[in-house]
Amino acid sequence: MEAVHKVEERSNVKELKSKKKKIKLSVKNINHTFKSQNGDMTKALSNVSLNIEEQGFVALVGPSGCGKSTLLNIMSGLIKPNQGQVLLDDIPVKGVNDRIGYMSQADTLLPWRNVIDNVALGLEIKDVSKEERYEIAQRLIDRVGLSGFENSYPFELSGGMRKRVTLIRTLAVDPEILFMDEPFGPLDCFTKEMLQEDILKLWQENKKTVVYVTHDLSEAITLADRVVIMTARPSIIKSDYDIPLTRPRSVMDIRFNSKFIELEKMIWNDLKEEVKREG
Amino acid sequence: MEAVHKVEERSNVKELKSKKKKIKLSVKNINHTFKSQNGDMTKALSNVSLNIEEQGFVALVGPSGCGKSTLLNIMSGLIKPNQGQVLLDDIPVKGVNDRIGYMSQADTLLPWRNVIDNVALGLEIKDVSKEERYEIAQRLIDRVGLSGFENSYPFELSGGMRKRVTLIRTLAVDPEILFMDEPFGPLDCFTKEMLQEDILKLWQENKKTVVYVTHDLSEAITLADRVVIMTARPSIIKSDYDIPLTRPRSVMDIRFNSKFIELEKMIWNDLKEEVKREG
Amino acid sequence: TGCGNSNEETAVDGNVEDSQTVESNELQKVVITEPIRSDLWAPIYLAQTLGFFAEEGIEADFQTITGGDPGAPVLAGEADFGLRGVDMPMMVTEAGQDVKILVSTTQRFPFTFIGQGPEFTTIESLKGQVVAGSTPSGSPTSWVKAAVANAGLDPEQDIEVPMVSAPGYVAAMSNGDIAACAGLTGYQTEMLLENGGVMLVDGRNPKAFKEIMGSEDYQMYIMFATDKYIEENPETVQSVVTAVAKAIQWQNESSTEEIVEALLPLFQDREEELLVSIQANKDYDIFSIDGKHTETGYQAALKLSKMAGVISKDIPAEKVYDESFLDNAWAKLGK
Amino acid sequence: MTIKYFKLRTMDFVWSIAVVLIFLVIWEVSVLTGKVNSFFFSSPSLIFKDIVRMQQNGDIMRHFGITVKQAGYGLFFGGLLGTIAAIMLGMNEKLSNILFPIMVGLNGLPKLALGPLLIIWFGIGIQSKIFMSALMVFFPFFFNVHAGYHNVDISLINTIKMMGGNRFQILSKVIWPSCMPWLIVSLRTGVGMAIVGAIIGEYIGSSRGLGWMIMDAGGTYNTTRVLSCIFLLTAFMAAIDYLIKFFEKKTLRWRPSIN
Amino acid sequence: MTIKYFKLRTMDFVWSIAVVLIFLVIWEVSVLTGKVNSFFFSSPSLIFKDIVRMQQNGDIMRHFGITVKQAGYGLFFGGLLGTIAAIMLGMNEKLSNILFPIMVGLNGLPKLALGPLLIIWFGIGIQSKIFMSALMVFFPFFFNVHAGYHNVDISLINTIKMMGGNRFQILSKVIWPSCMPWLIVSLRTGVGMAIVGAIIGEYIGSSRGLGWMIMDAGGTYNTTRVLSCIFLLTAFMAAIDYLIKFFEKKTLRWRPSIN
Ligand SMILES: Nc1ncnc2c1ncn2[C@@H]1O[C@H](COP(=O)(O)OP(=O)(O)OP(=O)(O)O)[C@@H](O)[C@H]1O
Ligand SMILES: Nc1ncnc2c1ncn2[C@@H]1O[C@H](COP(=O)(O)OP(=O)(O)OP(=O)(O)O)[C@@H](O)[C@H]1O
Ligand SMILES: [Mg+2]
Ligand SMILES: [Mg+2]
Repeated sequence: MEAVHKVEERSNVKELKSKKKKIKLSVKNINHTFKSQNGDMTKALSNVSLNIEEQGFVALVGPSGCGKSTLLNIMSGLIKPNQGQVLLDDIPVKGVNDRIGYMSQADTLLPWRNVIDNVALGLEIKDVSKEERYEIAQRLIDRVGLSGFENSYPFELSGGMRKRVTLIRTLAVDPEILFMDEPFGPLDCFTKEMLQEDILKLWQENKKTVVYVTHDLSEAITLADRVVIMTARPSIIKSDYDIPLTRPRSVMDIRFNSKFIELEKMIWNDLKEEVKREG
Repeated sequence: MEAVHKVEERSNVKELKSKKKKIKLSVKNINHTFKSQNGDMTKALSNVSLNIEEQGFVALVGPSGCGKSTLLNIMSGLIKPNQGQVLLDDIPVKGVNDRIGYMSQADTLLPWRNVIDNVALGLEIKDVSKEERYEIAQRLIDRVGLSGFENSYPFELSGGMRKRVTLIRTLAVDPEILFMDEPFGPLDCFTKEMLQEDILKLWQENKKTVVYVTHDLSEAITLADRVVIMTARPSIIKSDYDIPLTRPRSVMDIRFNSKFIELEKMIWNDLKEEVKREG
Repeated sequence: TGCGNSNEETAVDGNVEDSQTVESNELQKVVITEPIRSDLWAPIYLAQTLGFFAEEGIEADFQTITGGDPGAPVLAGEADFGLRGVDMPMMVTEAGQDVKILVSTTQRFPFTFIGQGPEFTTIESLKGQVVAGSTPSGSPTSWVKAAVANAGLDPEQDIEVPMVSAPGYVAAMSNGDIAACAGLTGYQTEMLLENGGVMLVDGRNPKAFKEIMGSEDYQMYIMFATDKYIEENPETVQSVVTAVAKAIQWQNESSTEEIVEALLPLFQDREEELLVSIQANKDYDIFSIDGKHTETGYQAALKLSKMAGVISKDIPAEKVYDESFLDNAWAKLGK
Repeated sequence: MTIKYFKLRTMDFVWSIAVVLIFLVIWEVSVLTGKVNSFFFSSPSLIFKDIVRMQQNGDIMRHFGITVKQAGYGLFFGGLLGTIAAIMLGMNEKLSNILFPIMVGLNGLPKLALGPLLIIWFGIGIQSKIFMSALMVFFPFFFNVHAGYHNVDISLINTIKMMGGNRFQILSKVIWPSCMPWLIVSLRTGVGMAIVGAIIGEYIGSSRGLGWMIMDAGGTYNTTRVLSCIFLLTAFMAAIDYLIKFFEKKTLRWRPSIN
Repeated sequence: MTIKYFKLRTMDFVWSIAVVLIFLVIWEVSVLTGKVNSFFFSSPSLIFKDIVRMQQNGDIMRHFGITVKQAGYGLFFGGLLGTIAAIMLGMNEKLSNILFPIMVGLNGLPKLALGPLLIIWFGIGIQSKIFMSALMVFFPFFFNVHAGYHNVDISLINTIKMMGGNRFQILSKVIWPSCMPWLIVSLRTGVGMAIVGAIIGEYIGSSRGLGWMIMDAGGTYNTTRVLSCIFLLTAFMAAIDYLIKFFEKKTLRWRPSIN
C-alpha cells in the first residue's frame, strides 16, 4: 500500500487520475505460500494489495517466478489464497467466475480439438448456436492469420500459432474483464504488433478492464494505463506508474515518442535498482 | 541462394567476412511439406539453403509459423526433410546427433524429475558420475537464480523458471553446437539480459557454433554475428545480415550504441516491407 | 422371468428333429438341471427325444450347470427337476431342505478304479502315491478311498487325494501326476484304459462292489424335485415321471445302437462316445430297469456319503425317496 | 487416407494370418510325426474338419450367436456402469477413498463361486450370463477410467471452469476426451472379459452357447471340439480388434503418434 | 507428510469398514427376519464364526497361504512378461500390428477350458496354478502398458534422443516413468486377476488352497464356508490396495492432483 502511495506522488502526470473511476477488482492483503511435494515452502505473495479501476488497462511487470501468474490465478478465483481477499465489484470472489476471460501462460488448448473448435470452445459453453460460434471463430482466425489451419490439431501448429489460438479463444467470448499472462511471448514482432493494435482497439471500443502480464517493459508502456512493478519473491508491489501517453496510441510509432522514451528510461532505472538489490 | 548473395553485397561491413571460417553446418535445398491429419498439406520450407560457419552465432528471425522450428528440427536430424540434405562437418546427417544441444521451443522437462535431476539428465545419459553431474547442475541452477528449487517438480515452477531449467539442461552437457529456439521468450528483461550475457560469454570462451531463433530483433542483433531473415510460409531465406558490432558486447549497453540503432532500423525497414507484402 | 427366457431358447433346440414341436405351444415347460449331460440319465433324455414328455403334455428344457451348484436352481425354485447323484438329496436333507428322489436311472455302481500302467497295477502299489479324486467330498473321492481302504491301506495316511477336474484325469495320469483315479463313465474308463491304464477295481462288477460296499446295487443317478414343488404340481410331476417310466421301458427293450440314435438330438456330435458308454452300461446292467431304489443300495449310498463326510447320520429312506409317482406310472403302463 | 490405412492394415492382417498358419503347420506336423499326442492336442486338420461340420449343421450360429449376444450386452452394461462408477468416484474423492478398496477386493473374487447366488438373483436365463459378463467387464473399465480421470490435465479443467463451464461440460469436453486412450484399452480388455464372462455364465447354467459346448466337449474328452471353439473365439476377437483399432485411429488422431 | 497421509488414510479406512459393516448388518437382519434364506446366503454371524474356527484350526494359513503364494508368483511373472511384451511390441510397430490381434484373441479364451492342456504341460503342482495366474495377469499388464507406451509424449523421447540417449535410456528415462500410471492400474487389476487365476488353477487340480476349499464347500452346500473364503479374499485384496495406493502416491507425486 505504501508503495502505491509513494508512486502516486512520483507519477509524472496527474490529469488522468482526476476522472476517478469505479474500482472493478480489488485485491486486499493477499499472502500466499505454496507447499511443494517435497515439503518446501515457497512464499509467493506477501501482503499484496491492488485496486484495478473499471475499464483500466493494468500491466504487471516483475522478475520471473515472482508470483505474477499466481496473482492472476488468485484474482480469477482458481487458487484460494492463504490469506486475504479479492473483491469483484465489491463482492468477495469465491471460486471461478466467467465474467473474467483468462488467457493463462500455459498452453491450454484442448489437444483433441482442432483450431476452430478450440476457438469456439467458450461460445460452445455459453450455448451459442453452432453457426454463430463458427462465424465468430472464423473471423478471429482470419484476423490472426491462421486461415487454412481451422482443421489442424494443436500438435500441428507452431508455438506462436498456438499462442494466437489461445488468445482468440479468450477473446471469442467477449468477456467483461480480460486477464492475459504473457499473451505475445513467443510471437514475432510483426504479428505481435498487429495483435497489440487489436487488443488496444478492442479495449478502447468495448472499454474492458484488462490486466496484462508481460516481461517486455516497452510493451507494458505501449499498452497500459498503469504499470505495476512487482519485486522478487516474496513479492510485494514495488511501484505503480501511471502512463499518461495519449490515446489512441499507435503501437508502431509510439516507440519514437519522446515521452515514451522518457518513461521507459525512468522505469528502467527503477527496475535496475531492484535487480541490483537482488543480485 | 540469391538472397544470401544479395545481402552480402548490401552488408555494411565486410571486415569480419575476411577471416574465412570453416563451414560447420550446411543446409542444402531443403523442401519440407507437412501432411496433417485432415489431409491438408502445409508447405513449411521451400528450397532453403544455409551455411553456418564454425563458431558462428546465427540468429534466425521470421514470422510466426514460417518454419524456423521446422528448420532446426531438420538440422538436428529429428525430422527427415522431404527433399534436400543437411551436412555436419561435410558429412550428411542421418538421424539425431548428440553433438548438437537442442533447446526446443516446447516445454520438454521430464515432469517426473525434479529440477536438479532434469538439469543433470544429459550428463546422466553421458554416464557422468552422480557426484560430478550434481555439482555441475547445482552450479548452473545457482547461476540462473533457481537455488532452493532443486527438488521442485516442473509443475511447481513458473513459466520462466521452467524455461531457465530447460536452458541450463541444454548447457549442462556442454555441446559443440547449440540450437536454441526462443530460449528467453517468457523471461523478464532482467533475467533475460543476465542469461544473454551468459550465453555470450559461453560462446566467446568456448567458441561454440550457435543457431538461435528469436522474435526479438534487437536481441538477434545484440547477440548474433549474422541475422538470417525468413519469409512467411512457404519459407525462403529472404536476407542475411552480418552484424559487425565489436566483441565483447555488453547486452545492457549495446542498445545505446549508434551502430546498433542504425542496424536495427535498416533490418526493421527490410522486415516492414515483408510484412506489407504479406498483409 | 429367468426360466421363461431360457425356455424360449430351448424350445428351438431341444426338439429340433421332433415332429411334436407343432404342439409345443400347448406343452407345459419344465426346467431340468444337470451337472453335465451324461448317458447315465439316459431315460430322462429319451423321454424328451422320443416324445414321451410331449405325450404327457410336457416339454423339458435341460440346463447344464457345470460350475457353481447344479442343485441350487431347483432348491431356489428356478428350475423344476434336478439330475444328480444320490448323495446330493441326502446332503441337503441333512441341511434342512426337503427334496425327494423321484426316479433312479442306474442300479449298479458305474465307477471304476484305474491305475497308471504298467507301474501301478495293484492297489497296494499305490501306497505313498497321489490318487485323483474329484472334489474332496464328491462321490468319486469317497469311492477311491473306499476301494483303497478295502485293500488294507489307510486312505487318510497312505495316499494323497488332490482335487482334479474329471477332464484332467487322463492328462494327469499320462504325465505321471497321479498314480490312479476313478473312471466315472464307461467312456472315461475306456479312455483311461486306452491310455495305458490298468483296472484296479471295477465297481460296475456287482461282486467286486459288494466286497467293498456290502451291496450289489447302488442307485447313483437320480432325478429329484423339492417337496414344495411336488406338493404344488403333483400332475406335472406325475406326467414327467410317467414319461420317464415309458422311456425306461423303451430303453430296456432297445439295442445300444437304437438308444444312441434316440439320444443323439441331445448329445450332438457324441455318437462315438455314446456307443462306448451305453454298450458298457448294457454289459454291466448299469441302467435301472424300473427306476426304483433298493434297501441295500440305499444303505451303500448312506455309507459312501458318510465316508465322504457329506452327511453325519443316517437318514431314513422315506425322507429321501418318493416313488409313489413311479408306482402310479407303472400301474398305468400296466407293469 | 482411409484407403491407404486399410491397405496397410490388410498387409498386417496377412502377416498375422501367416504367423497363425506357421504355428498350425508346426502343430500338425508334430501330431503327424507323433511328437504330440492328438488325444490331448487334437490337430489343426481335425479342428478344421470339426469347424466345417459345425458350420454345416448350424452349430456355429446356434452356439456362437448366443454367446456373442450375451457378451455384447455384458460389454455394454459392464462398460457403461464401470465408466459411470469410475467417473462418479473420480468426482468425489471422499467416496472414492472409501469405496475404492472395496472395489479392488471385489475384483479378485472367483466369479464361478458366485454361481448359486447368481442363479437365485437372475435365474438361469440370459440375464445371469449378461450379469456375469458385465461383472467381468466392469472392473477393467472401472480401474482404467478411474486412472484416466486422475491423469487429466488440470489446467484444461481450469480452462473450462474459467469459461463458466459446469460439471457436465467439464466432463464432456475435457475428462471424456482425455480418458479416451484409457477407455480404448478398457474396451480392448473388456471384449475378452465379456466373452469370458458369458462363458462362465454358461458354466453356471445354460442349454447352449460356446461355454456349454466347451464344457460338454471337455467332459467327454473331445479335445478337438474344445479347440475348435477356442479357435473360433480367438479369430472372432482378433477381428473385433481391427474394428477397435480403426476406432482408435479415428478417435486419437489428435495425438502425435510414436514412430 | 507421510504421517498426515496415513492419518487421512486411516479415516478413509474406518469409513470403508463402516460401509462394509452397514452392509453386513442389513444382511444379518434380513436373515434373522427370514427375508433372506440362510441356506443360500448364510449370514454374517455364521461367516464370522466360521472364520474364527478356520483361524483356530489353522485352515486359513494352510489354504490362504498357498493361494496367495501362487498368486504372488503369478502376479510377478505375468506382470513382468506382460510389461516386457508390451514394450517389445511397442518398440516394433510392425511386430505389434501382426501380433496384437492375436493377443486380443487370446485374452478372451475361457481359461478353465485349458484345464487338461495345463495339466499336461505343468502337472497339478504349484506350477500350473502359477501359470494360470500369470496368464490371467499377463493381459491387463500387456494392454495397459501397450496403451501407455503409445501415450508417451514424443517430444520427451526426442529430447533424450538429442542428448544421445540410446534405446535403453529412452526406455528407462522416459517410457518407463511415463507408463507408471498405466502400470499402477495394471497392478491394481492384476492383483485381482492373480488371485482369480490361482483359484482357477486350483479348480483344475489341487490338494489345498482357497480354490480347493471353495470347491469343496460348494459341493457340500456349505455356503458359509464359500462366503468366508470370499470375505477373506476381499479383505486381503482391499488391504493390498492400501499398499498400492501408497506406492502410487509416492510414484506419481510429480503429477498435480485433481481436487
Ligand atoms: N503448484 C505450485 N506448487 C508449488 N510452488 C508453486 C506452484 N505454482 C507456483 N509456485 C511457485 O510460486 C512462485 C511464483 O510462481 P508464478 O508462476 O506466479 O511466477 P510468475 O511471476 O508468473 O513467473 P513467470 O514470469 O516465470 O511466469 C514460483 O516460485 C513457483 O515456484
Ligand atoms: N507435425 C506437424 N504436422 C503438420 N504441420 C506442422 C507440423 N509441425 C509444424 N507444422 C506446420 O509447419 C509450419 C511451420 O511450423 P514451425 O513450428 O516450424 O514454425 P515456427 O517458424 O517455429 O513458428 P513459431 O515462431 O510460431 O514457433 C506451420 O504452419 C505449422 O502449422
Ligand atoms: Mg507466470
Ligand atoms: Mg517455432
